[in-house]
Amino acid sequence: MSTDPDTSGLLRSILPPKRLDRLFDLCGAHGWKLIGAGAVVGALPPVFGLREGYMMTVLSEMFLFAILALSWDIVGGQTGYPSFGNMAFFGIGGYATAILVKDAAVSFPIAMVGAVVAVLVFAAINGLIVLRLRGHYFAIATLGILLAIQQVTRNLDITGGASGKILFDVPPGIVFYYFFLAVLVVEMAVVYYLTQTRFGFILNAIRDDEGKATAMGFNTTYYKTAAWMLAALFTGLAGGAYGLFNTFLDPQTAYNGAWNVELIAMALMGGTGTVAGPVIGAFGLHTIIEYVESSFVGWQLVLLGVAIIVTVIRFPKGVVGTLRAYANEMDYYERGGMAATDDEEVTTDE
Amino acid sequence: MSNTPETDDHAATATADDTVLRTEGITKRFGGLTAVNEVDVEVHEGEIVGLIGPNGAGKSTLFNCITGTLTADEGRVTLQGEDVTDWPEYKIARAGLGRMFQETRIFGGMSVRKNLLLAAQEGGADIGGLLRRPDDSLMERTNELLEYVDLGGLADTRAGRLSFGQQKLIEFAMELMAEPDLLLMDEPAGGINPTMLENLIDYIRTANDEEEATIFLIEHNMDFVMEIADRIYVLAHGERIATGTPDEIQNNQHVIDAYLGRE
Amino acid sequence: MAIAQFVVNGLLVGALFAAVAVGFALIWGVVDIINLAHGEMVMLGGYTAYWLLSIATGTAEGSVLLFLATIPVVVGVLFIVGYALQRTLVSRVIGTDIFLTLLVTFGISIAIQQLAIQAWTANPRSIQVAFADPSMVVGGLVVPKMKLVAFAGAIVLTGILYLFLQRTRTGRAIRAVSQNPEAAALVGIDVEHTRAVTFGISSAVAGGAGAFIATILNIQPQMGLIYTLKSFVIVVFGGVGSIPGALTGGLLLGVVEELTAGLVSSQWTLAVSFTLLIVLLVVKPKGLFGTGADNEH
Amino acid sequence: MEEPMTDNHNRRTFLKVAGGTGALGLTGLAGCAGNSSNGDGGGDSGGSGDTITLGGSMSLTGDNADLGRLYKDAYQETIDRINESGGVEAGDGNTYELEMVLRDDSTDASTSRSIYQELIDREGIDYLLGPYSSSVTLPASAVAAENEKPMVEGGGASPEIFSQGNEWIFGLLPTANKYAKSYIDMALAQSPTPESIAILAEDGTFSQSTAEGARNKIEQTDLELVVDQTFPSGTSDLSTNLGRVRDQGADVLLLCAHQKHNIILANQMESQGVNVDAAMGTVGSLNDSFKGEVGPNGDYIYGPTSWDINADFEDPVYGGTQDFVAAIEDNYDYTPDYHSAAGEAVIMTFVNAFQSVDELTPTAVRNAIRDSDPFSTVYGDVSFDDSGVIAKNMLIRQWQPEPGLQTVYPSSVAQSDPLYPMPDWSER
Repeated sequence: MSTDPDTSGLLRSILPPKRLDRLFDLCGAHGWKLIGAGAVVGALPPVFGLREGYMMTVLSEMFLFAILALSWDIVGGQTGYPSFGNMAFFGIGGYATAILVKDAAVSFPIAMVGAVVAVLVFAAINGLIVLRLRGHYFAIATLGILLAIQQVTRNLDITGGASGKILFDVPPGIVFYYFFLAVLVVEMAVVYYLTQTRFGFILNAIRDDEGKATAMGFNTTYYKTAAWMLAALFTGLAGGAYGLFNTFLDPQTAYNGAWNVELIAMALMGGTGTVAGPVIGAFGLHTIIEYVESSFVGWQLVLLGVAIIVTVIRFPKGVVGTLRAYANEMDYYERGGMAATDDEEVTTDE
Repeated sequence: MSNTPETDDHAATATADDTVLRTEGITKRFGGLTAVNEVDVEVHEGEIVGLIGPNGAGKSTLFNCITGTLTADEGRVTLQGEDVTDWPEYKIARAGLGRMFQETRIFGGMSVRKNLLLAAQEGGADIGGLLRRPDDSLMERTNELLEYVDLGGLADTRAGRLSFGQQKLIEFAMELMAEPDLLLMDEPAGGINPTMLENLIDYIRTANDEEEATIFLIEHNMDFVMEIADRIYVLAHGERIATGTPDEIQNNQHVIDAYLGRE
Repeated sequence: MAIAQFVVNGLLVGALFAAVAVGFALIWGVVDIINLAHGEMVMLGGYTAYWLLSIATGTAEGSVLLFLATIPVVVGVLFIVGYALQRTLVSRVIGTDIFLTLLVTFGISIAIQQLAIQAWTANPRSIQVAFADPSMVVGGLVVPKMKLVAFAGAIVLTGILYLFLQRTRTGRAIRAVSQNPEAAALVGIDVEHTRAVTFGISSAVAGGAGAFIATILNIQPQMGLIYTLKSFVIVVFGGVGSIPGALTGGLLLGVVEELTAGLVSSQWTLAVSFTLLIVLLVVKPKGLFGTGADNEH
Repeated sequence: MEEPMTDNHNRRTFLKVAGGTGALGLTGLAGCAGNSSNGDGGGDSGGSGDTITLGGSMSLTGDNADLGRLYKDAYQETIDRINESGGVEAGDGNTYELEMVLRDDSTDASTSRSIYQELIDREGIDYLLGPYSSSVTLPASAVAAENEKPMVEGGGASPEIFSQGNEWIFGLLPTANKYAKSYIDMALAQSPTPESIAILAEDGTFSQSTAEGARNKIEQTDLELVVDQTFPSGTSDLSTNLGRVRDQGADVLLLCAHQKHNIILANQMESQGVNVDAAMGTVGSLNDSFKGEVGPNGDYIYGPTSWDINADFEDPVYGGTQDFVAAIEDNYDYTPDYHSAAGEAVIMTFVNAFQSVDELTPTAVRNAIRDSDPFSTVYGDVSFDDSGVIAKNMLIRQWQPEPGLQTVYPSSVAQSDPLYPMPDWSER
């Protein structure tokens, strides 16, 4: 299930695995500089006059989706617990901010703090329930909680019921552009750093074999919950800002079912368990969906479905994972081939 | 006590101080089936102890009761003098119990080096340790260990790409990294070729001799276990039917009967 | 009396939930896949019956017999759809990560749903079955005749599926694969084919239920998700792979929903269903009739 | 007939390329006579020169593109006709040609907001045409208020838009809370006079507003509210709720929901043996596709509409309603509906205000719209209440076995009398 043999011949001549491998090493060695450069490039468009309008919104939403996909990946990709209910964090963050700004008349920054607290409390309770489950059960339980929260939101007065919340007097678009960018950069830095620490190793260990991790002395519940809260934190921040960005929040928008799938698809297509993958996936898929929606109205969701199927069947490792596998295809034999006396059992995938 | 003809002979030979592991009357039932019935074992510091018995004798179940993977219905487990019977699995492991699995379990999605770094106990569970990047001395130690098991070139390879035998060596190196007070090994000789088996025996011996590692292992390969073990326990139908040195076990009528299938 | 009426209403729709859920339970048990596109099979079944009647009569109306005559065709068409889906797409992810199997069926679900919107628009449709006197009163309880027919149809579909698994050679092969695919392969069972047949008959029964749903409620391209989720609740309740469990679970879910609607308020029905799902997962992860849902891996 | 609030779309409608489709100016469409001078426009035409530019965002692509087109065509046709006949003679003594800048928001609220901000900042546009759908109109109306520019809209009917104390927004659609008013008035005018009413409402924004309006209306009458139930949008079975309606013996039934639930209603009323004297669905009950799905079960069911294509109101540009219908049919090859008529009235509201102000400023125009006496358009008489909503009630139409869909209330425009009470199912 790695690279497609038909295209790899061409690829091989343009970009041999060796060179790509060196490129990966280079990126790995200069991760901090890359994130810094990304932040600078992201901050530039408004400086050069892009302050509002269509492109501004598109870019803001790209950052937003990258946050959502990367947050999903902390638990789904790094820790191996694929959630189908991450939009619950988004919605709770959004509603908490909206209620604080509109009904309690607090300022935007303070409301965001309130939203973060609300999301973390929710994530802790939610995590207590779902993180005991594995596989199918975990996936569907998270979806069930998302839908239950959506129904509850519809029926409460404080959330404005099905009518939702309208938010006037919101900050201008540029504030949200920089807010989403800043959250994304911070999140990338945090995830990148964590992948190099013992904490990050433990998350990966839980993904690969939770039983073994426990047998090695790790209280996996503790680490899973920490990852879960971290994902909730960033998703909730994004949701909190989005309500104001959009000036309107109802249960349909706040717990958007299509986004819930899109953010998973973005992480998958970019490459789960990596820092760059979900971000690349978010930028790429969002651009494609934008294009399809303007050129072939009504077909964007057909495309999304087909794209998911094709990715899962042909490139389950996503862009980054597939390229990395390609770059590393020879290294096992080169580095340790002589030690591999019984290597007929080489497992190529988990 | 058990209805076996054996009486506890080791209690006399060992002082209480050097007992690493002691189980007393461990019993585990699955539905109507008693998988382990009132089993007592003791492992002393620096010993290599074997656990043998026919398929379905309850060897792995006993291991699982010791590690806390399963909770025993009756009986107590003591590790380094501390009663760990009701502790969760991770806490028992943290108290100094290491375990290698029959099917070999390492973290296939991570590099070989990360597998080893993970096993190091220095990092601990405190926030500071969790959020620090591994320091140079730790990196050096992983390099040494990989060189030691002859897998130095594979440090940055994804562990899942390694052969079964190599994975077994990595799992062993992880335990050397962790330096547990007691290492449980479930069929270390299973599924690897003769050359590698030789190497493995060497490594285990060396660890035992030089690092004074204490090892409790399940094994089907009789040559292997007779060669390496100081003492052996024999289980059949969930009960301990014999204990003694390899020579004593080889000549024990109960053991021979059990392996031949006589009730 | 009111409560009795709610219970009757609940049983009448619950049988349809059950007929949808049995296939879901079967696929989960035999192929170890959560088929998130299962609700789309219900939808396709409804549309197949709708178009068959439209072709036959010019409008989507007809007598009970004419409608029932479409059911074998619906079942046949959906069998082929299910069989083909497993053979062409789902089989490629069996044995990989659970997450990938979930995603591939989710992708199928979205694609089918959106193609249906493109083909048939998002407008809701329904099949009109003509009765001289559409409702009857039994002991003070109102029982719509078509609902009774649909109830009977759902029970019959479920029963046929059960008998098929118990009595036929293919049924035994399916059960063998569900228990141990490797062993089944060793005794000469074509595992791939058997899995595809399982997908086929599960889809066929769901499609048949969909046809009945088109007569008593309505059908829409986006209707699938809610049936998939209800199936999940039912299977978690009844146990993976258990047909009696799914039947009981379906009837019970119908009754719980109608009692909530009747005694509390209908706005809380979905919230109650989803909460029930979460509670069940936490306290009874293997189902009340649990036959082998494994919580680990 | 689409619901004017897109709360039901199950995914976010994505943004899309705006720009290009926008600056249509007066470069006419095929079929319009070619008086297209000054079509290069844009720019600072707000208060000076001989052109007034009206600007807005609209759903020109995406899920609601078909509806957005109805507004766009009606705007364009009306502006073209006005310019052909010499333009607008404003109250300041000058004659102006009209120009339109309409950009695509694909029913996305944040895109729409930035379009309006840009039209005001960059294009210097002072007079704003509202977008389509309530959830887009709401944020857009906030932009209008912040910049103190009048906005007239024919695409958002949520009462929320007009309950914010915003003095710069005017809406031509009766708001959701008015949807049930005419129906209740109609029912009370029948004999035997109904005594009880049942409300079943979907838990969506628009339906809840409709239900709330109905409850307020009922309080002012002698009707007893015997059933008042909300159900989730995802529900596909109303039998328990209909059982309540039957058991409580309600005379009049009001379903605040969309087409899907109207279909269930029509079918389950029959199968549950619910015999009320009148039943109305608020959205989607007058569509041909509704009637096609339910067949004779849909007979006698009522639905509200803000405009009747068969009416004949005078209009200074077209002459009368039928002339407008003919113009749209001839030039655009489709039959206009209430969206089109409301679009025409949006332009006429501005024209009427331009004609009555002494100087052409946004504030003066806003005041003129607010204080205007009723004036006639193809859409009917237009004037606004204090909150900015058109002073207009819904018309009630009914599916009658023969000859079909008929306007039955108010009697001044009725094509025939309502068939009331509707016959019991056993007698059909």
